[in-house]
Amino acid sequence: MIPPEFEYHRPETIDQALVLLTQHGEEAKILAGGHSLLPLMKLRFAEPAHLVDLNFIESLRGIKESNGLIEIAAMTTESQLITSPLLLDKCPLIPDAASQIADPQVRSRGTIGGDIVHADPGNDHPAIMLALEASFVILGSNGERIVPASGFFLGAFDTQLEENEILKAIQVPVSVAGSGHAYCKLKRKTGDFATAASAVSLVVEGGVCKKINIALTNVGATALKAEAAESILTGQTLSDLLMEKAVEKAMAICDPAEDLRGDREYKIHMAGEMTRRAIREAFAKATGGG
Amino acid sequence: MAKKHISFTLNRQNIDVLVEPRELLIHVIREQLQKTGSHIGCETSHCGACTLDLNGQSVKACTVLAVQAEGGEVLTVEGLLQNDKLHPLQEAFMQEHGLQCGFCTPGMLMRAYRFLQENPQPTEAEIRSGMAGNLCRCTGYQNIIKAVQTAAKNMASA
Amino acid sequence: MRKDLISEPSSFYINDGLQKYGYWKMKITLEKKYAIDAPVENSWAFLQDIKAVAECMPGAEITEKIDSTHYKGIVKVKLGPIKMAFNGDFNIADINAKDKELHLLGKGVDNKGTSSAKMDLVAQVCANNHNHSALIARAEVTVTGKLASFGGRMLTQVSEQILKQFSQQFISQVLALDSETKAKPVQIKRQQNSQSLNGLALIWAVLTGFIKNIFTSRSKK
Amino acid sequence: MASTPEDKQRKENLAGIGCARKRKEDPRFIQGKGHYVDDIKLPDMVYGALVRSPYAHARIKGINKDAALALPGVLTVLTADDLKPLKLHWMPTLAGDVQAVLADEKVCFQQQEVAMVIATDRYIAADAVELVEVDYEELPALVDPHQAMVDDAPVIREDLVGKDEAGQGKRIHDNHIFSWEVGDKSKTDATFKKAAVTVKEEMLNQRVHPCPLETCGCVASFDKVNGHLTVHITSQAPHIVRTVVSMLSGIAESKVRIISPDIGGGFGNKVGIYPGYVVAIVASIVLGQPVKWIESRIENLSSTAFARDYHMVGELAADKNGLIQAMRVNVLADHGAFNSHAQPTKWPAGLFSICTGSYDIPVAYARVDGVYTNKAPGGVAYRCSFRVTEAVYVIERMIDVLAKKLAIDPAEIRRRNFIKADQFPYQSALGWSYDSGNYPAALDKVLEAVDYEGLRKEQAEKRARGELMGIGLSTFTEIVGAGPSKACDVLGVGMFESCEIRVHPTGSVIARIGTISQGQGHQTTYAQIIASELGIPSDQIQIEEGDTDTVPYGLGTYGSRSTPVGGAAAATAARKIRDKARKIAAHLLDVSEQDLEWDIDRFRVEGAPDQVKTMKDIAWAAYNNVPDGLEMGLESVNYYDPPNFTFPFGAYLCVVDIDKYTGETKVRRFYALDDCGTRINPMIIEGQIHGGLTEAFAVAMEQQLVFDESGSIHGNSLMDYFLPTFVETPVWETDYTVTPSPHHPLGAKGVAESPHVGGIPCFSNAVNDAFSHLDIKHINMPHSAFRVWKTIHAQGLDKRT
Repeated sequence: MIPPEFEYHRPETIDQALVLLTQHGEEAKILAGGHSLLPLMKLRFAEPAHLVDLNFIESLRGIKESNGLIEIAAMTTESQLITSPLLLDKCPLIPDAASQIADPQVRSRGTIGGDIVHADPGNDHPAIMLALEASFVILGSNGERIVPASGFFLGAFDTQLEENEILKAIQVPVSVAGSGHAYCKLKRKTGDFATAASAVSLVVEGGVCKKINIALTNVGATALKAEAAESILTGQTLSDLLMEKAVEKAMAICDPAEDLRGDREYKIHMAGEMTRRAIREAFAKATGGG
Repeated sequence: MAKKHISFTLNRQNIDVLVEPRELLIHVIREQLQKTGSHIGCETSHCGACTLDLNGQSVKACTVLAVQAEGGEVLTVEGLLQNDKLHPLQEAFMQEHGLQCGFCTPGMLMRAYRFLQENPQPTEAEIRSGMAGNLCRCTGYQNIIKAVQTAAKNMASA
Repeated sequence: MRKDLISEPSSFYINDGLQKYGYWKMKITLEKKYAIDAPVENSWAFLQDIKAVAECMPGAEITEKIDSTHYKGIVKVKLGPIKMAFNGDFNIADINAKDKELHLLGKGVDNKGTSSAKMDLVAQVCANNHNHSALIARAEVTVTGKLASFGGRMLTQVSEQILKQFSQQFISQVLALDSETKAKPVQIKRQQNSQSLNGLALIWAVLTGFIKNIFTSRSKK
Repeated sequence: MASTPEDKQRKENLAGIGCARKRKEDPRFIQGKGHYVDDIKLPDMVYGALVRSPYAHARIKGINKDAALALPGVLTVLTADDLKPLKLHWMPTLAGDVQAVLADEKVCFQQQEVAMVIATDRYIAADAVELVEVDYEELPALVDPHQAMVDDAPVIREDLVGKDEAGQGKRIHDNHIFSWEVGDKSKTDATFKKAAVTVKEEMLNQRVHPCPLETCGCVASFDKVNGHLTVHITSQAPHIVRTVVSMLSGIAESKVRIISPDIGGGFGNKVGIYPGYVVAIVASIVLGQPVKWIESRIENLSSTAFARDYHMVGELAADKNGLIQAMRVNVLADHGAFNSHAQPTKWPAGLFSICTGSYDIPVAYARVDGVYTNKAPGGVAYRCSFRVTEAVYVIERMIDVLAKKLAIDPAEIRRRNFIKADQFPYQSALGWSYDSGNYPAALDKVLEAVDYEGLRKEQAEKRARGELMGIGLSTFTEIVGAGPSKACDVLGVGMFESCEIRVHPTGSVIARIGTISQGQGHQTTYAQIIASELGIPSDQIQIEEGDTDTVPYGLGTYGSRSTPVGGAAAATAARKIRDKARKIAAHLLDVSEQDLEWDIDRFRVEGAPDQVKTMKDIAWAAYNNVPDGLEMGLESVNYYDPPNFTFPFGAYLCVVDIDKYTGETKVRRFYALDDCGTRINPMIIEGQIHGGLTEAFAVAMEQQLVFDESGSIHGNSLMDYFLPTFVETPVWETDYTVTPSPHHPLGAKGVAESPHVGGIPCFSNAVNDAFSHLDIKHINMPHSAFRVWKTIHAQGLDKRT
C-alpha cells in the first residue's frame, strides 16, 4: 500500500494551480482532502505523474453569504461545514449531511469540493447539491463559468469539469421560511458509503408542499434527482397515500449495482425507505415539528 | 523522483527531513524520525491507529503526504507527556483499563486529546461519535469511553 | 463418498439473495439488442473486421496478429482518476456465416499483475425491416483480483456507461460504410483528452465493437 | 485465623489474586513505547514484499524477474525455483499437511505468495512487485466446498494425487483431507429412529478473519559470523516457530532465537507459520542482512489464517417434554488450499466434540470431513478454543430450534436438559470429563437480573403491534486449556506450559513463562498469581515472555490456555519456591518445617505468632544462610502438564429490536454472566469479556470473507470487513459466578474466549427469536441488515397497510 512516484506541486493561488494543470494535462491530478485519491494511488489504480495540492490556497477556503446565496469555497472541509454557524443557520442540510460522512479524522481533511468533483456514486454531497439546487463556480484558463448541479454529474467519476479546470466554490440559496431539510443515510458502519441515502429539501406553506427536491445517493451511476417523485408531492398536502406514490416513483429511477451492501432489490427498497424518512423529517422541520 | 526538504515541528521540536513526495506522513514519522508510537493498522484510513494531531486537527497520517506537513505542527503520543507528567488521558486509560494490546492506544489517545478540546464535557453518545474513526479489537470500547469521561472530569477540575 | 456432504447446496442458503453464504457472483451477464440504421450486409461486413471494430474503442489496440483467429492487444481503461492497462489475448472461437454470428474470447492481466479480466462474447447481426439491421450481443464479463475486490462496486454501472459512448462510435462507423468514407469519431468529451477507454467495459469493448444503441435486457446471475 | 486490619493490609500490599489492580504493561503503551515488530529497525535492514496471484487457480508458466531486478535498490527476487535447492519451497503445516512457501508451478488461491522482492526500502519493494512478470494459465476454480468431492471437480492439490492420506487420516477423493468421527453412531441412529421428536437444521459458521489491528510480520536477521538466526515475529507460539525454523533450515535450535515482541492482538491469526516469514528468513540467510516483512491489511485478510467455514448439519432427538435423547452432527469443513489450520496435531476437528454443550445428552455422534478449495488456507481458532465456537453454535442454535418445535420456552428447555450440579465431574457422550459447573444457578441469576418474564411479555405485545423484538439465550460450556500431553501435541511436542521463577536476594522476582500476551495482560495476571503464592507484591514481580533464548519451552497463547496451563505452571513453580522457603525459614527460626504455617507473605511458628520470617527475609537468607544439604538460591522451573482441560461456562442473554423497514438490528441489552472459576484480576476479566463480546457481535452481525465464483476474495479491506466502531458496538453488562476448577492449582479456568464462543449464538438466537412466531426455523449468520431484511421482505413483514 505505497503510492507510485509523482511530482508534488503546492500552488498558493488558483492561477498557479491552473497553470500547472494546463501544463501537465492529463498527467496531473488535483489533491484536495486526499481520502479518495490517495487510497486509489496506494492501490495503484491511479498513478498521476503530478499532484497539484490545493490545500495551501487561502482563497479556496471559507463560507460566506451574499445576495441570498451562500458561497462555500471548494476546499472547505467537512468539519468546517459541520461547525459553520452560517450553514447551521441558513443551510442546515449541508452540516447535517456532512456529519454523516466518514469519521472525524477523515472529515478534518475531506473537502466538499473533492467530494463533488470525484463524483463517486457513493459520495454524499452530489445528492445534497441536487437537493439544494446548488451551482458550481468553475475556473479554467478561459475564465469562470457557473454550472448548475443538475446536469453536472455525467456518470461514475465523471462530471462536466474538464481536466484543466478547478471547482472554486459551491453556491447554494439561503433557505427560506417554511423550509425543511433532511438527509437520511443507511450505512453498514461508520466510514462506509451509503447503502442508499436520500436528501430532501422542501418548502411548506399552510400545510401545502410548495416545492420539494429529492435526490438519491449510491443507487445509480450518479446521484439521482427523483423528479417524478417530486411532482407527486408538489402543491399537495402530505398524505400517506401520496407519500407512498412518491416513494414508488423514487424507487423506479434507481439502478444500483449490487455489492456487499446488498442486492439491487434491497438497495432500491432502501432508497425508498430513506426517501420516506427524509420527507417525513423535512416536513416535520418545515412545520416546526422537528 | 527528487527528494524535498521539509520542515515542521514534531512534538514542539523543529524537524528538517528529506522526503520523497510520495512518502506518507506516517512512514516519515515512524521510520525516519523514529517516533514509533503511531501505528499502521489498515492503510485505507479506516482504523485510526495512525491518528495524530496536525495543525490542531486529528488526521490519519496514513492518508497524508509528508510534504503536506511542511510548515505545520505535528503532535504524536510521544508528545503528550509534558515535564515528565502524564496527560490526564494517559492516566485515565490506565485507570479505567482502556487498553489491552496497546496497538490502537496511541491513535485513541491522540483522537481523545483533540476531541476533548473540541468538546470538553461530552456525553457518552458524543464520545461514541467523536471517537468513531478509531478501531479497537480488544476492549469493546466501553472502558475507553469511561477513560475519556474520567479524563474530562479530571481536566475540568484541574 | 458421502452424498449428504456433496448434495445440492441450495437448502443451506436460507434467506439470501445473490450473496449466498459467502459466495458472490461477480460474473456480469449482459444480453443486448441494438438497432442499426444500415443493411445487414454492412453490419455483417463490419462485424468481421476485428481491427476496425477494435478501433472503435478508444484505448483499445490490437498489437499483434498471431493467426487469423488469434490476436494480442492492449486495452487501456480510464475512469476518473483510475487508469489500468490490460495486456490480453483475443481469440475468435467461431465465425458462423450462416447465423452471422461471431464468438469471441478475450482475457488479459493488468500490467501490475494484480487483476485480470475475461470476456466471452457471442455477437450476432440480423436483418431488421427495410434495409435496417440489428445486433444481438450476449456477453459474460469476469474480473478477478484487486479489480474484483475493489472495483466490483462499479463494474455494472460503468460497463453500461461506457457502452453508451462506444455504441455511438460503432454506429457512425457502420453508417460510414455506406458513404464509403470513414466517419469521424463522434465527439465525446473524454476522447478529447484521452485515448483510453473510459471504464471497465474494457476488454469486452474491444470485442464488442458490435454493440450499439439501447440495451434491451440485462441480467446478472 | 482471624483477619485483622493489619492482615488485610498485608494482603492488599501484595495486589495478588482477586485484586483489580492496574496493569503493569500499560505505562509503555500509553506513552507510545510499546515495541511491536514494525517498530524494529536494525542496521542494514532491507524490506521484503510479496508478489501474489490474481487468480485463485492457475498454472505458472513462467516468471520473469528482469525488470524488477533492474530497478535500482532491488537486491533480489526469490521464487520457488530459488528455494528448491534448499528444499524450502514447501513447508510442513501444523496439521500434518504441507504448504507451498512460494507457489511451485501452480497457484491454489487468490493472493497466494508467488515471489518475494527484497529491496533497500519498502517503497522500492512495492514498486518492484509490479515489475515481476508472471505468466499464468488460468484453471477452473473450486470455490464451493459442496462441490469439492464431485467426480469432475478440479484437483487442487496435484502434489497429493494418488496419496490416500494428507496427515490426518484416510482420504477418499483428491480434494478430501480427512474424515473424523466421534461417538456411538449406531446407538445414536437407533435413538433417532424411535424418538418422539427430532429436529434437523443446516447451518453455517461463515468464513471470517480474526483481523487483529496489527497485521503479521517479522524481522529476520541472520548473523553470518556466528551462524545465529534471530527472528522478531508476530507469533502467538514462538517456541513452536523456533522448532519449525530449525527443522526447516537445518540450523541448530540452539542457534535460532525467536522473539515475539509486543503483539497488537492475535485472536488466532498469529498462531500459524506463514510463507512470508520463511522467505524473509531465507532472504536474510542469503543476503546476510536483516530482512523485514510486514503484511498490508489487504494481504492479512486475504492470505493469513481465516477462521471457521464450517458447514454443519445439526440434529437433536428428544421426548415430547423436550428432554434431549441424542445429538448428531455432520460437518463439511472448508480448509482452503492447504490444511494449515492450527489445532493440536491429532485433532483434525479440534475440540468440536464439546458440541453436546451444557446438556445431559446420553448419546451423540459427530463427523467432520475436511476438503480443499481454492481459498486461502487456515481454519484457526478465532478467539476461541479449537473449533469450539462452531460446536457451541450448533448446540445452542439447535436447542432453540427444538424449543420452537415443541413450543417450550428457550430458558425452560435449557433448564430441563442441563447437566446438574451434582453430576460433576461429568462424562459427556463424546468423551469429555467436565471438571465443574453449576449451570442452573447461572441461568437463573441472569433471568432474574433482566426480568426475563417481563421481556417475554413485552415481546408478545410488540408482536401484536407488528414489531420485531428478539430475546436470545446462550448457556454455553467451553473447553479450554489445551492440554494434557497424552491427548494434545503440536508437531509431537506435548501441550504443557512452563514457568521459571527466580527470587532475587532483595526479594524481588523475575518469572519467565512460555506463553505470550497479545493484550491479555499476562505481565499483570501472572505477577498477581506469583504474588499470592510467594507473598511478594506483584509490583516487584517482573514477567518475561516471548524470547526463546530466555524463556523455557512453552506452547504459546491461544485457546485460552494461558491461565489454565501457564497460570498453573506459574503457581506450581511458585509453590516449589515456597517449599524451599519453608525449609530455609525453619532453619532460620530453628523449628521443624511442620511447625510453620504460611501467612500471606511469611511463615510463622504455629502457636508463637511473633516468630516469623517474611519471604523477603527468606530471599536474603537463600543467598547466604541455607540449611546443610540445601542448594543456595531461590528459583524453580515447572513444566505443567494439565491433568484435564478446564470447562468455563456462562449464561448470556441478548435483547434485540429489528427495524423491519431496513433490516437493521439494534442490540438493546446484552447481559453476560461468566463463570471462569477463580478470578485473578476482575478488571482484566471484565475487559476480556467486553472485547470478546464485541468480536462475537461482529461475527454474528456482519463479518464474512466473501468469494465470487472465480475465487476472487471480496471485502478484504477495512472498507468492507466489519470491525465495529464505537458507534455500532452495544453496551455490555457483566456478571459472574465462581465455580472453581477442582484440578487447577488455583481453581481458575480461563475466560478470554467465553464471550466470543458464547456470544455468537446468543446474538444469533436473538435475531432468530425475533422471527420465532413465524414459520422460520433458522437464519444463517451474518445477520447483516441486508440479509435480515431479505427474510423480512420474503415474509411480507415490511408491507405498509
